[in-house]
Amino acid sequence: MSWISSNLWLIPVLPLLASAVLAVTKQPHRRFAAALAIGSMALACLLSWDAFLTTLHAPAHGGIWRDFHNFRWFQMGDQWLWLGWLLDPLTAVMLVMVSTVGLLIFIYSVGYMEQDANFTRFFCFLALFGSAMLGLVMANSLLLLFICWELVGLTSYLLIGFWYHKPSAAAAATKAFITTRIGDVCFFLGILWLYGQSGTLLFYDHGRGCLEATALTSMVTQTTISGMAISTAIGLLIFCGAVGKSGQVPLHVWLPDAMEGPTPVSALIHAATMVAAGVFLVARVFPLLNASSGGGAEVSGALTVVAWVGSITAVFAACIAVAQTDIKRILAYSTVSQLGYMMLALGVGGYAAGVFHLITHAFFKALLFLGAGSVIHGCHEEQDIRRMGGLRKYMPATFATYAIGMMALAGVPVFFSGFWSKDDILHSAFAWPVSKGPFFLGLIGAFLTAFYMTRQVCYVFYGDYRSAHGNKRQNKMPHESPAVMTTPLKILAAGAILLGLLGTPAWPWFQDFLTGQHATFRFGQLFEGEVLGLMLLSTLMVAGGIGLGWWLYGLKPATKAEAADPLERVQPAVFGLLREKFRVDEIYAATVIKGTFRLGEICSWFERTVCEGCIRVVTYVALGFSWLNRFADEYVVNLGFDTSCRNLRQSAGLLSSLQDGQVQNYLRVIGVAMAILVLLLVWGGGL
Amino acid sequence: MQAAFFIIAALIVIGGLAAMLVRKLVHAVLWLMVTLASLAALFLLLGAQFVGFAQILVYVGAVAILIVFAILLTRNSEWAKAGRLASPSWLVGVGIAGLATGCLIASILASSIPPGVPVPPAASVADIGQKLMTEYVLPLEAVGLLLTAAMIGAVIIAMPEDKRG
Amino acid sequence: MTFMAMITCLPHMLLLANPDEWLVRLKQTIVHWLPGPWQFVISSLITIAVLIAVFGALFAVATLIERKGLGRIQNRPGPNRVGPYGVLQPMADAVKMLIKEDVVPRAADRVVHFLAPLVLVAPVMLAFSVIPYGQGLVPINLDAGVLFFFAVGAASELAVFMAGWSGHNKYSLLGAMRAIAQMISYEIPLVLSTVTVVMMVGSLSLVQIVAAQGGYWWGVIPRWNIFAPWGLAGFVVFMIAAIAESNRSPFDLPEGESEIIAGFLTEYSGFKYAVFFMGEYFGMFAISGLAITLFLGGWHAPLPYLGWVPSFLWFFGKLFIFLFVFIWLRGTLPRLRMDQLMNYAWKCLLPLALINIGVAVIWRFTAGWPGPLRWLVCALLIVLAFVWLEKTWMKSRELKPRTYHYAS
Amino acid sequence: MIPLKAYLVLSALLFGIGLAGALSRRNAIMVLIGIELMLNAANLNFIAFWRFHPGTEPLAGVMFVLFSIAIAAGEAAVGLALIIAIYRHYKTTNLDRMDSLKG
Repeated sequence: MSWISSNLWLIPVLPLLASAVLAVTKQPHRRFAAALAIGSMALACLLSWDAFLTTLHAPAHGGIWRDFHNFRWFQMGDQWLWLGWLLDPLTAVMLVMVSTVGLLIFIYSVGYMEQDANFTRFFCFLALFGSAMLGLVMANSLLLLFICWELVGLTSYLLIGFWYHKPSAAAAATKAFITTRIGDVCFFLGILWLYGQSGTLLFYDHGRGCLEATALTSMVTQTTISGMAISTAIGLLIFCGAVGKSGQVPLHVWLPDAMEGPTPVSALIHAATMVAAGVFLVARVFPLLNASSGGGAEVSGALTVVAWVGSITAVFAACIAVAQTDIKRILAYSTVSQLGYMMLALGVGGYAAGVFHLITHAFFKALLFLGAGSVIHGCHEEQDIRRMGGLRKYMPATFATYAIGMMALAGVPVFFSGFWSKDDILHSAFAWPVSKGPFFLGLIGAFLTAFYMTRQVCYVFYGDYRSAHGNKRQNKMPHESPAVMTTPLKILAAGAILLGLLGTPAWPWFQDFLTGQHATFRFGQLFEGEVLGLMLLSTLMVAGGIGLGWWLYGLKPATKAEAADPLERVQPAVFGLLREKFRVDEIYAATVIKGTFRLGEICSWFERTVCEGCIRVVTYVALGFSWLNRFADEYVVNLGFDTSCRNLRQSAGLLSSLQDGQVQNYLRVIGVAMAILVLLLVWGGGL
Repeated sequence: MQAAFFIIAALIVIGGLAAMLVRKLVHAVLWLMVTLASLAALFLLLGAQFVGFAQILVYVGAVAILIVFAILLTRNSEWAKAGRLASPSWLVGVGIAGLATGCLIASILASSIPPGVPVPPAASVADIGQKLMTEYVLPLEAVGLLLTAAMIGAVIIAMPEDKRG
Repeated sequence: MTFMAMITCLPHMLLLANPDEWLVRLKQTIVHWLPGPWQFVISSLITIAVLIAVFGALFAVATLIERKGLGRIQNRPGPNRVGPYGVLQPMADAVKMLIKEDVVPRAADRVVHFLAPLVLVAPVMLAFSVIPYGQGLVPINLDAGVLFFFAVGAASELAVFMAGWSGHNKYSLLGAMRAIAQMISYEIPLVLSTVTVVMMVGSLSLVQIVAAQGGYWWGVIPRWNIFAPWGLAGFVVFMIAAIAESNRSPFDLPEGESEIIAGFLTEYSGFKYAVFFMGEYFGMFAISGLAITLFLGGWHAPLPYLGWVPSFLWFFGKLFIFLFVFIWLRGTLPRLRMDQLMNYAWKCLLPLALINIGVAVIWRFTAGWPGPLRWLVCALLIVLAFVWLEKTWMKSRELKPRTYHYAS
Repeated sequence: MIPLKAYLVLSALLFGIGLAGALSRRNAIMVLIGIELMLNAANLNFIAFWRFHPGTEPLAGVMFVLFSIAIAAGEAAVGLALIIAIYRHYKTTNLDRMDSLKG
């Protein structure tokens, strides 16, 4: 029982307080706002590291170390609703990741949002997001998690629509909110069902929690429709929430549009932390999903679904990313694809691999987004990669860090964290007993990732600056961003490289930390089983992707912004389909949205004819009554009333002479009354 | 004990009478303070230490100063030199007061209250604090609210009208 | 116990027992000889006599120190004619005051004019009766000592009013009104900063408040209230309010010689003036004594191995330091303007005192935290809240450069 | 030992004095002073009864007086503010000249 684990609540509360103060701060207090938000986040970060170190030094005797504090929130009937917080390795690494990446992005935002009029509001929202996200990862109650879950959804909505005067931003915000809501409804149903089944929403509660053996066995043994175990059904419902939040197919459509928000927001919320919340959720309720009647040997139905959804998303989004031209959209589809990877990892049982990829991805994707932000900033708010080019010369620091991020994402072997985590996932997928499908999909995804990242880097950083050719009049050359923006880039780049060393097959420290084992360094592990073979295979895919990309885009960089893409020349139809994102939005517009509108029209018709008709009848009846009423009032009541009033006024005139305005006369009356009262009491037999 | 009671009682009555009879308002306030301070002494004599101190703190420290300020702010009332001291029908007022007091005293003397226990109930400050925070917490909050309202009300009433906005 | 036994016992009682309590024991010994019914009366009289003697002497010493100290600060010798180095100056002053003519203006209200100095001095002397001067050296151990102190202190406002009003002089009245407004305004932060201590100790008894400050943290830092963040802030508020309450510089507007020719003291001379003077000094001693009791550990020694020094010496030592600070402030700080004075009390001290109470509550509820962290968090809370508040408030009333209409 | 009745008679006398003043003085401030006297007479009653017949609730009398003192202070503040406001308007504190509700 350490100090930090009993005061873990401080971590989300500090940014929450900052946000509350900022909410009532007037706009011009820029430095104050930034200092408060960053200060609170820095404190939260310190505390998070403290929590992490505490977890690190925790006594690991058998199984995962957990420390949780539950408290009662409110009473419903005779039941108390409990909330609580939890400190375990998963929480600890997530806390550290969220607060560290968050802190860096907060600092970066100072530079990026410098010119914005609503600076204070921005930091208020950011701090609120930080608070909710930190609360989410340390929740020991599915309810608290859901509250924070909705709060991050809210801040995501607010921040995507931060520039609400842009119609596209407002539309994107609404889209994000509504799309994720579809998943959240299922999530909430899952929560209710879980509460109904187990009577608690606490994850761990000395054996009584819903993720502990007692509740799980009872849920596994009962079945619902078509023989599905209740735990599987609940798990799938909860997974729906994760699908919405993490932008998995088919609810991925909101995430690329969410890039309308400011770039730090894209980096923080829509790349590193919030979208990973879905993955975190799946990791958190992993015991529930994993529960199957056959014990550990049998693969549960829920996880199979997770694996397939993840692997399809990974390839699907990567395909789309190949044909995009907006720098941030490419990264957004890449995020969707990588989140698919994480889901895939969790689905095939590679719990630790999935979380490891989550952490490394958070770092290098935040790095890429911030780098993209720096590029956009440097190119005067230009987002189309066809109008960039040659930025290597103008923005050396950004280029270097961006290249590191790109190589980490692509999975360039040995030195970059993405390689190790992706390899770990492929390894888990290979070992999955059900099917090899996800494994091959993962390999294709790896190839595509390497390809589109190479394409993007070639477009942005190689060749000549194309915007200057297109527009001579505005001949502004790109420039490097200020230090407040590049410093976080450098720190993140270091993270993107170094983090990989924590989870190599030779020294799987991270994976063992999460699963509560003691890691040992053994170089020989690299050569055991199919480890080396898989590594070689994935290296081959990556090399293929990068090589193809370089061959297509790097050797002969495009010289004009309007020039057609090399792929487009080869296969215009396929490329067009990819550029149109497989027309998912259009399909949705034609089916779901149109259907909703139809339903709305039917409801409206019903309302207008049937309901309104009833109301109108009632109105006429009421009108008739009131007319009667008025008649009676005027001719029956008023006449009599007037007469009595006149009489009353006359008598009141007489009485009013008693009210002469002399206060002391009133007092005297009171005095006499008191004397009489006392007399009555004494001689009336009162005493 | 007895001597103390009689001295204090005499001070109270003399102070009260003088407060009501003197011509100068400021002197009336000073006499009032004599009465109230003696009353505080009587409270101490009766074992109600906390009440006695509170009485001095509130009346001598606050109410007296308030009245004095009010007197000085209504300058021409300070010296009641012109005109009569009492209202024209003062005899009626005194008569009524005498009647009321007579009734009270008569009823007190005629009543059959048991003479009472000599041992005073202990009222340590800690007890009072304990009770104020537990049993009497609602009245305490109400009084706090009332005093706040009274303060704001007094400020607004006494503020010159052109400043009230 | 026979007389002889008493005599033989005496040295033992005085010296060998706890040296701290030999004064108490001496009094007990003296009183013990008396017949029963008189014991209480004589015991009280002895206490009163000692109090008057000690504080009277202290008054004389304080005037001398003040005059010498001010002289030192202003680079002049100060009194140096009466006695060696002028040490007999207080005697000379006393004689001068006593034989001066006692002037009473014709229009004055003679009775009130006469009563005012007495009403000022008597309550202050009452206030002396609840302060613990040393271990066991408290004249009356009242349950509600703090309340008693403030209750009797309240009477001084009435005295000031009486003095100002009775002279029938507009400067007197103006000075009195100023003084009363000032005293009322500063009494609020004074009491609020005391409330934090009362809250934390959980008692209104000054003896218990001192007892609660015994002991040492890590064996070195005494457990005085001033070493807690709320105590430090409370002490600052208390001291500022106390200086204002005793009408000392830089809050000495009510007696401003240059503006309202000494305010409510204008119409006083001779012995009455001396009594007023004494009353103000006594007030200063009393409020310093309260500050020492509340925040500076009363008679506790500052370091553990200094415990053998009789406790009342510590108390008076601290009192002398306070005296010095009072004189030092008078010698260095200029007088405030009336509006500044009021703003300072209501917009600066009062919020600080309120914030301080809030932080004291936080301190109370974070008892389980590691000490330095708890200290830092609470101190930061006070400072940040206060700085933020003042910055927001004071922004609109920044002083503009002064313009002179008739001088270039 | 002083009997309870002595305190009650003293309180009644004080009450009577206050009442007489409140009923017959012309000055509004004097009326207020009279009312203060009456209030204090009531307080004395509370304390006397508390001392002699504590009853089941040992501190009720003291509490009553504490609250009564607090309320009396509030009453004095509001009353005096009213008097000052009226004075500003009528230029008098004589009660017999304040006899209309309209300003």
